[in-house]
Parts: sequence; C-alpha cells; structure tokens
Amino acid sequence: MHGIHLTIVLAPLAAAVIAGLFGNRIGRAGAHWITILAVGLSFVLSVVVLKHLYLDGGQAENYSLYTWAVSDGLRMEVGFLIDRLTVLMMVVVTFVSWMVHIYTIGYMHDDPGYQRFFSYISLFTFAMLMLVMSNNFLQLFFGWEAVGVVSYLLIGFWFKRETAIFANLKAFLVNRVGDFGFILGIAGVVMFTNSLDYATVFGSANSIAAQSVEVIPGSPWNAMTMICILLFIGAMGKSAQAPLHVWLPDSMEGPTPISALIHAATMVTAGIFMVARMSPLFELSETALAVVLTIGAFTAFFMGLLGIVQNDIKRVVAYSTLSQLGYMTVALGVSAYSAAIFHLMTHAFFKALLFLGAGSVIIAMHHEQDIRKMGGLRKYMPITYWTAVIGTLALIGFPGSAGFFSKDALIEAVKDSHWHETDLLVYWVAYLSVLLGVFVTALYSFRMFFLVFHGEERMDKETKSHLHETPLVVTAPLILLAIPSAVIGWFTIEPVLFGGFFGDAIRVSHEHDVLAHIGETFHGSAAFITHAMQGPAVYLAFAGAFTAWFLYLKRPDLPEKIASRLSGIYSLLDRKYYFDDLYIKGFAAGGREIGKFLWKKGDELIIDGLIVNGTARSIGRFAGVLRRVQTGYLYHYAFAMFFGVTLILAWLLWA
Amino acid sequence: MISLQHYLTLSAILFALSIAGIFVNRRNLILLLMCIELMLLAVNFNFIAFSRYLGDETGQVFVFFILTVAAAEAAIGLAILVVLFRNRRSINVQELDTMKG
Amino acid sequence: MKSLIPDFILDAWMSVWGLLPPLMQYLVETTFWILVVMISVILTVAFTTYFERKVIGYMQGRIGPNRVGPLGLGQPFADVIKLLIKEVIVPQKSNRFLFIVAPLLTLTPALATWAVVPLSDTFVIADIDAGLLYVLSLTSVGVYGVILAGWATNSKYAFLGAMRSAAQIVAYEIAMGFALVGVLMAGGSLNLGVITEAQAGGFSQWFILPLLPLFFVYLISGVAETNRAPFDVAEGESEIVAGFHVEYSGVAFALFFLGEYANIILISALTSIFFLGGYLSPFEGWTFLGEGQLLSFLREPSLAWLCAKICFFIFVFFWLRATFPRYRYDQIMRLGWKVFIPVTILWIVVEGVMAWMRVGPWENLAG
Amino acid sequence: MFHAILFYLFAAVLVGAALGVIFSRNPVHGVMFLVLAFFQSAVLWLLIEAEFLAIVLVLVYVGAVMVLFLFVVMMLDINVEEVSGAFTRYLPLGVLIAVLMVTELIQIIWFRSAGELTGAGFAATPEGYSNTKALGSVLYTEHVYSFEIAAVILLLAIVAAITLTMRKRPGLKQQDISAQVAVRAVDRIRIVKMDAEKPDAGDQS
Repeated sequence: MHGIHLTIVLAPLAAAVIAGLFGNRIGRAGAHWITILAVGLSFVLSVVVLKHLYLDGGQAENYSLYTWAVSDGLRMEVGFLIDRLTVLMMVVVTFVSWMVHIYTIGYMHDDPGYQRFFSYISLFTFAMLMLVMSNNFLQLFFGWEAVGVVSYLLIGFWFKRETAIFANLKAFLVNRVGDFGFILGIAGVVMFTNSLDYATVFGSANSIAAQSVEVIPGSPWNAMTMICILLFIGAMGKSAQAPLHVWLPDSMEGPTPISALIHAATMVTAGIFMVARMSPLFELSETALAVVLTIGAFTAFFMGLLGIVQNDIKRVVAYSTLSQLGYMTVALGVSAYSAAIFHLMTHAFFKALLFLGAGSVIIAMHHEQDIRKMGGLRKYMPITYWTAVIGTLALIGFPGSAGFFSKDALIEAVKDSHWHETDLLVYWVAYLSVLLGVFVTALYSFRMFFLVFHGEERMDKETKSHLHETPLVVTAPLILLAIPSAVIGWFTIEPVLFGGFFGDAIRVSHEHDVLAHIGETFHGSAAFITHAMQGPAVYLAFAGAFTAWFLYLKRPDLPEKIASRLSGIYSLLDRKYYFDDLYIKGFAAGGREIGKFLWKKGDELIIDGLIVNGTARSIGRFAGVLRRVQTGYLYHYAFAMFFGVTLILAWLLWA
Repeated sequence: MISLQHYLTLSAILFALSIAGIFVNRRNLILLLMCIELMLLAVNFNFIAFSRYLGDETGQVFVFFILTVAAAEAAIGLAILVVLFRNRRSINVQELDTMKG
Repeated sequence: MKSLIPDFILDAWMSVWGLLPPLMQYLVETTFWILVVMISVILTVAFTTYFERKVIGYMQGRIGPNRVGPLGLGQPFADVIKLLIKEVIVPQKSNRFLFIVAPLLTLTPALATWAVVPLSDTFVIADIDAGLLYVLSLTSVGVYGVILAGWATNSKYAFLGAMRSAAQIVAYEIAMGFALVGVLMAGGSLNLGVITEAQAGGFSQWFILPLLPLFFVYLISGVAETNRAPFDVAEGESEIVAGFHVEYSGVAFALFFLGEYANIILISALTSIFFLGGYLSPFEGWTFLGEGQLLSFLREPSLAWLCAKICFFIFVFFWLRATFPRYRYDQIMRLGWKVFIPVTILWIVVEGVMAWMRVGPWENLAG
Repeated sequence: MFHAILFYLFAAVLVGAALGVIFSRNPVHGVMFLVLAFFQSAVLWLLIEAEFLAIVLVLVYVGAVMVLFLFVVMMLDINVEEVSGAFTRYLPLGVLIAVLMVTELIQIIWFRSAGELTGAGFAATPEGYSNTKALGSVLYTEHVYSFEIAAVILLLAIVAAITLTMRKRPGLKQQDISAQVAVRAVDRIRIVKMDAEKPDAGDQS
C-alpha cells in the first residue's frame, strides 16, 4: 500500500517537473498527455485505496516515510495518514483535477503558456495531495503553503495583465494574514505537546485543554481555545471566510480551469478539511466552535447577497463559492464535521461543474464575461446548458440533487445542534443565516442562469455569428462532472453522514453529536427527501428561483428600479461592504504611510543620517586627529607596544 | 640548586635584551630579525622550564612548533629582505616608508 | 692487561682513584676516553694522507711517497712538522678574529661527532638517545668554518669558494638527512648503538640491503659534504685557486686539512654504522664453518670490524677522487636537489610500504 | 652544585652573547654571537634534560636558519656605517625599558610568586625516561594535526621564499636536461631529397 500512496503523490510531481522543465522539449501534446496520465493514475490509485479502505475493510494507515530533522526531541517528518477522511479528499481532488486537466486542453488551446499551465496544475495536485495525506503539522503546513504558491502563480498566470498581478498579490497578502495565525497555531501545538505528529497531538488533546495561557497578563485563556482559533484563522485565510475572503473573487483573474480546480473545488476547501482533521482539538473548545460557527454563518449569508449584484459570470460563481464555504464552516461549527466534508465533496463536483460551464460559456463568447451581454445561449450550447441546469439545481439544493442532500443535512444539523441548549444567540444567527442563505443562493444562481441562457440575446452581432457548442474536451468533463453532481448525494449520504464512514478520522464528543441524533430518524434517501419537504429550506429555494424568474425573465425592468430605489443597499452590496476599501485605503495605505514615516524619519534620518553616517563622520574626525600618531615607522609601533607592556606590568605590580 | 626561577629570570633578561636590541638597532632590518629570534628563544626558555617543572611534555611540543614557525618566518623574512635590498639597495628601516600616509 | 701492568702500580692507582669524588672520577674518565678517541682520529688522519697519496699513486701508475722512513711511512709526520713551523699569514684587510677561528670551527664538529659513535658493542663515549640528531646537527655546524673562512679572508676567490661550498653542503645535508630518516625508520631509534644492534645477525641483516638507494645517496652526499672530488668545486684549483682556504697557511691550513680528513673518516664510520652494521661482524651466526676458537673471533662484534669498514670507505673516497672528473657547479646542485632528495623521499615511502607489509628490518615490528 | 656552576657559566656566556648580538657593529659578528647564544641555550636546555629540543635547536637554528642569515648578511653589501648611525641616541631609552622590564619580571618571578614557586626545582625524571621518546609519543598522538599544520607551514615557507626571490635573469645560460635527452637526429639535421641535376638541353646550344 505504501508504494501506492507514494505513487499517488509523486506521479503529479514528476509530471509537473517534466512538463515544467522540459516543456519546450516535449511540446504541447507531450505536456498535456504526461500530466493527464499522471493525474489519472493518481485518481485510479486513489480509488483503489478507497476501495481497500471502504469496501475491503482495510485499516487506516499512519506511518512516517522519512525523518527530515530531529531538533531537541521535535521530529520533523514526512509521513502519510491514510484514513477514510483522507481518501475521500484524495478521490475528490484527483478526480476534479483530472477533469480540469482534460478541460484545460480545450480552454487553454491557444495560450502560449500551455506547458507552464499544465505543470502548475499538476504541481498543484501534488501539493494538495501532500496536504490531505499528511500525518503531521509540518507537512500539512508544507502542503498548505505549496497550494498557496501555486494558487499565486496561477492567479497571476496572465502576468502581463495588471489586474491579474494585483489579484495574485492580494491573494498572497491576505493569505499571509491567515497563515500567520495558522503557524502560530502550529507553534502553540508544538509548545504544548512538543510534537508535530497528529496522533501524538490528538492523544494529548485533553491535557492541552486543561492548561491555560496568559498572552495578555491578567486574562488567562484556555490553551485549546487559543490554538483552535489560531488554526481557524489559517482556515479563514485559505477557505476565504469573512473578513479574509476578499482575495477569492479577485482570484477569478486566473484562467477558468483554475477557478474551478483551486478556487472552488479543492484548495479553498483545505481549511474545511483542516478543521475536520483537527476535530479532536476543536471538540474540546466551545469558544472556538462558536467563533467558527459565527464566522461561517456570516460568510454564508452576506457573501451570498453579494452574488446577486455581480455581473461577471465568474464572480457570481465565486461569491456562491464563498457562500457555500460559509455553509461548510457552519457545519463545522455545529460539530457536524461529516456534513461539512460531505458538502465539500458534493460542492466540489457541482461547483467545478458550474465553473467549467461558465468557462465553456466564456469560450463560446470569446472571453466575454459580463452576463449583461449574454442571454439566450440555450439554443446555441445545449450540452453546456443542460449541465448548467444540473449544476444550478445542485447548488440551490433541488430535491434529489447532490447539493440537496448535503445542504439539507447541514441545515438539519444546524437546526438540531447543541447550540440550541447552550447559546441561543449563536444558534439563531447561524440557523437564520443558513435558511435565508438558501433563498439568496437560489436567487443569484437562477439570476445568472436566466441571464445567460434565457431571455433576449444581448450580445453583439460579431459574437453571435460565431456562437456554437464548445469542443468535446470541454464538454466531456462537464458531462462527467454533471453525473456525480446529480446523483452522488443519493448514494453517499447514508454511509458518509450516518453510516460511520469516517470512523476514527473525525472525533465528535457525545453531547455535540448532532448527526447521530439526525441519524436516528434517517430511513434512506427517499425518506430523507420526503422529510425535507416538510422543512422551510426547500421552499425557500423554490421561492428564490421564482423570484429570479420573475425579476429577470418576466419583468427585466424591475431590477433597475429596485436598485435605484434601494441605492444605499445596492451600493453597499456593489462595493462588497467596503471591505476592499477598508483594506486598500485603510490597512494597505496606512501601512504604506507608516512605512514611509519609518523610511523617512527612522531610516534616513536616524539610522542613515545619525547612526551610520554620523558614526562614519565622527570616526573620520577622530581619525584625522589620531592620524598624527601613525608615523609609519616600525620601531615607533614596537616602542609603543613594549612601553605599553611595561606599563601594564607596572600597574599589575605596584598599583 | 637550580630552580625554575633561575630559568625564568634568565629568560626575562634575554627578553629585555632583545627589546633593547630592537630599539638600539632600529635601522638595520637584519639585526631586527635577529633580535626577534632572540626574543623567541627567551619565550622557548620559559616553555621548556615550565614544561619540565610541571612534568608535562606539551610545553616542549609547543617549543617544537615555535621553532618550526620561526624557521619559516626567518626564511620568508630573509627572502623579503633580499628582494627589498635588490629593489632599493638598502635595508635601512627608516627609508622603508613608502606606505607612510 | 693484568700481566702487562704490575699489581702494585694497579693497586696504588686504584687507591688514589678511590679518593676522588665521584664527579671528578666521571670527569677524569670521560676526558681520558675523549683524548684516546681524539688522538686516534688525528693519528688516523695523518696516515690517511699517506694512504691517499699511495692509493692515488698506484692508481696513476706511480709509487707514491717512499722517501721518509720505511715505505715512506714517516711522510705524514714530516708534513705535519713542515706545516707547524711555517708562518701563519693573516691578510691585511681580513677579519682577523674570524680568520683564526674559522679552521677551528671546521675541525671541532668533525671531532665532536665521535662522541656518539659506538666504536664497539661496549664502548661509546656518550650514549645519548638523540644520537642521530646530534650527528646531523654537528655536521650542519661544520659549514660555518667554511663560510667564515671565505668571508673573513676578504678575497673574492675565497668568498666565491665559501659560497659554493656552503650552498653545496646545505643542499646535500637535506638529502643526507632524508637518507638518515630512512635509517632511523629501519633502526627504530635515534641512538646509534641501537641502530647498530638492529642490524645484528650477519651480513643479510644489514640495512644496506633494504636501504640500498639510501646507502648510495648517503655515501655520495657524504663525499659532497666533505667537498671531496668529484664535488670539490669549493676548492676548484683550476677556477678559484683553492677556494675558501686560498690565503691560509701554516697551522691554520693544517687545521683545515685535519678537518677535511677527519670528516672523511667520520663519514666512513657513520656509513659503516648506518648501513653496514658498524662494529658487527658480517659472519655473525655462520656456525657451519665450525665452532672452533680460531674462527670464533670472526663472528664476534669488535672494533676491528668497524675499522675494516672505515678503511674500505676511505679507500672508496680516494678511488672516487682518482677516477672521476670534477662536476660542474650547476650539475652538483641539480644532482642534490632534483635527484637525491626525490629519491630519498621516494624510498622513505617505499620503506613505509615495507614496514606495513612487514618485510626487511620490520619483520618483527609489533603492532 | 656542579649543575649550578654550569648553569651560571653558560647563562653568563648566553647573556654576553645576547649583548654581543645587540651591540656588534658588524652584522656578521652579530650572527656569530647569535649562534653562540643558541649553543649556550642548547646546553642550558640539556641541563634540564630537554635534550631533544636542545639538539633540534642546534640543528634547526645553528645549522639552517643562521646559515641563511649569514648568507644574506654576507651577500648583501650592507653599508655598516650608514645603517648603524644614530646608534647611541636611542641607547638610553632602550636600556631604560630593558631595565624596567627586567626589574618588573624579576619582581614577579622572585617575590610576587614566592608562595608558589619558592625553591621550585625540576621534577626528577623517572628511570629509563627518554625525552625524545616522550616527546614523540605526545607529538604524534595528541598534537598530530598541529604537526601536520607545521609541515604545511614549512612547505609554504619554502614556496614563499623561492617565489619571492626567484627572478629570471636575461642572458643566463642554463642547461635543459630533458630537452637534451629528448633530442632526436631529425631535429638537428634536415635531409633534403632532391633529384640530381640534369644538364638542360637548352644550355648546350
């Protein structure tokens, strides 16, 4: 099995190296063949591992491959922890990645950086696999940063575009904030356990929870709360939770396959995965869970609202991603880790599908991304249209679709969560956010859907004359992704959520175990649908879809009027709650001002002027005086030396 | 009875004499070199006397290395001297002031 | 001995001797033996001059000295007397003190070295551990006489000769030293007596066999050290008249002469000790010739063996002189620096390998 | 007693020789005095049974270093008068510092450390002790790396001294042995093959 694990990880790396370093040698076809084969191999092997663990009842494996360094008892290792949580992520990552690889052939067809692109996404696959397969914090951090680097490279893939450079820098900087928290969290773990290994750390979780730290003197904090919140700050950065979400919409500057792979399906879910992986720690800190829940709820609802006013097709999907990530975080907050991972999985499929669908539209529209200039594409692009239907339905949680199962289970979990007993404020904030979020989701999803595929054709003549369905390499992944988007929920909800699929991989304390509570009334997928029809969520989704139909197909003049009537709210949404302004004009500009002050006054005046040059000048003056002592005659020096020795001796003797 | 102090005193006298020599013969480079050799000899005296006094051979090993280094120093010093003389026709220290600022 | 000296004289001597303090006894005894060795060496020198003239005479088809005494045996004494009564001329612009001291400086080290030479298995004046180093350091001191003589004379010929000689001696001393490194590796000691004993066991055990190249290097370096033909460019009659001793006459010249021949004998003795087992008999352990009294003395180590070996090497010195033309100066230097030193270093490496493989004198090497 | 007499005798000569080194007008005399000083030192070292170093001192210094000095002194045509001008001007200063230093050092040696060093004789060596052997066993075990470095330093000195003083004199005739040995007949003589001269038909007419 170890060989298989290693192959899964290293095949994409090898392909990335070959495609990256010898791209010109092997040509465009060579680059895409080698990477696609490598990632395909990874996928197939991941499925083998899944089968081994799930169907054959194999044991989870935790082993270290290589000890990189041992410092003061702290072992820094490279190792794999392959349990069901990991293997699920592996399958999702490799599958989506594989689809994206294939899709890229069509999407990037004319791009000069073709080989480079394949190298990057293959490298990304490697990094992501390292992240999910790690059995220790160090390797987790490596994968964490590696995916960040590749994300940075890919957002700025078209590095001649100024906006792309701005976006990748923004992503990089915002992620630094999160990573700062993350590495502090890891440092906290090391401080309390002197180990980086998951198993060791989880084993001593209770002892951490029993300790407290005083960062600010006089106010002791629970050590576990501090560690968990710090780790979650890392997750916020990577999974784009408010207020560290600002980079994700801008990252749409990157090529669409990247948006699908990295900024929807895999990398941004790393934070979710990480928190789920750390469930033994988070379970021990009520406060940390409350923070997670609140942040998630906020992101889920308010980021969804932003989606309504966006006009860029990819940005709409991006905001929906933010919102869905918020949903997952909410699930984490109510200790329904399995539900979070389940939603992560289904989301990976349908969001990748939606992105790739958007990409397909963009290809057809000759890289026009504004949905106001589209419309009525249904008859030109039937395959894209139908896959988009499936994706949108899955996203809004239409009964029976993959998204329905995950989202509805999630909402159920929030509704029944233990917060009802412990903290009503948090409970209602979270519950209302996810419920209203359903409406919002349906609204923006169908707004986009209708504007793109239905209604009048608003594009110009030139574009219109060229409209046609995209080639097979583009549509095939759409179809392949549409299938799981439609049906995977039906088959997997039972084992994943209620069948104890994850086993020991996720640890939930008994009083938090909301899923077990729901599981008692679960009687199969069909019954689940029936049950869900009695709740408000489905109707809210329908209401949202209806509203979208009414506003954008029936009365297309209404949105304008509403916008002008509610101009305050509209501009608030349009400016994305002024987060960007706050960051750019506030933090960044303020930072620049501070830097400028330190540069002018601190560096130039004090350090350069006073200390460095001042020292030099005073030494120069002093030396000018001393110079007269230096005659250049050897015997003068010898005389001084011996005279000095004699004096020292005399002082020692007679003083 | 000859004791450690006798040897140390002899060494001190030798050392002081070599210092006086450096001052007195301050213009002749060769004599300067010879005075330095004499100084090293005084140092060696101390090493050997202490080595024998303490019954530890390390001091004598040190003398061995001093002899080695002094031999190297003399060879290079004299080579420099010869080149110097060849170029300037003089070994008067007072005239060797091209580096004087 | 007993039979030669009457008992009462011996008794009287012993009682007087017993009265002396032990330190005085030691001083007297040592001085006595030093005198014995010195006088024998000087006498040997005298007869060596005669020997040289005879040998070269015969090699050149002449008879050699034959007028003074029977077979000309009185010739050395006649020469000595002649030199002693001649006037010592000191050149006017010379450095008078150094001019006088220089010949003494050549002779002294040559004689002083004999202190550590084991003349038989029981007799050596000073049995010191660093004997080999002592030999090396004293031979290196010998160069002072030559240099000072040349410089003090204040003559161009003398000075040139001195410089040549000094450079030559210094050059060959290195090869010599390296050759001796080989010897001390084989002997495992710096003590000449121990080195000699290490060659015990008959001819086959002598160091000349495993150290043959070093033997030749040492012998030839010895010839060069003593400024003998064919390395006698320091004197070089045809070029610089007589080299460093061009202005010397009378007793001063006699001292130089003495020093040169003393050095010849010394080099011969040292060569015998280092490579031919010194006072050891070549027939040691050859019992198959019979255990008889008659032949047993041939198997015993004795002074006679050493003398025989010394005589042989002295003969070699003269033989060389009569046979070879003089080297050119640059050839001498080339031979010393570029041939002998590499050869010795190489052979030291070979010796290291031999010691590692436990062959030759290292058969019984422990560890 | 006997040792003491020898010590004072040789020490006196040593100090005398050192004075000679300093005050001799003639550098050659200075060198000879220095040689004498080294000899005396060697004897003094022998007195405290440091025989190996004593002999090495003679071998290295007297046998090699001082010969080098002598060479240089003799071959450089140093104007003795010029160099030892202003000789006496600095004499008082030099003597003052020397006297001061000796006074101080003697104070330290004899009075300051009286408690620890009074009558500090030298430890008697055990029976069968060989200074050479003891030194060797320390040198080649504990200090073997230092020993290697010393060897490298000497090599460096050789190279440095040669490179400093080496110069190519124009017009100096030198033998190149390898070129002589490697010479071949073809290099010395060129045999030219040519047809015999035929009387030209035109000439006859």
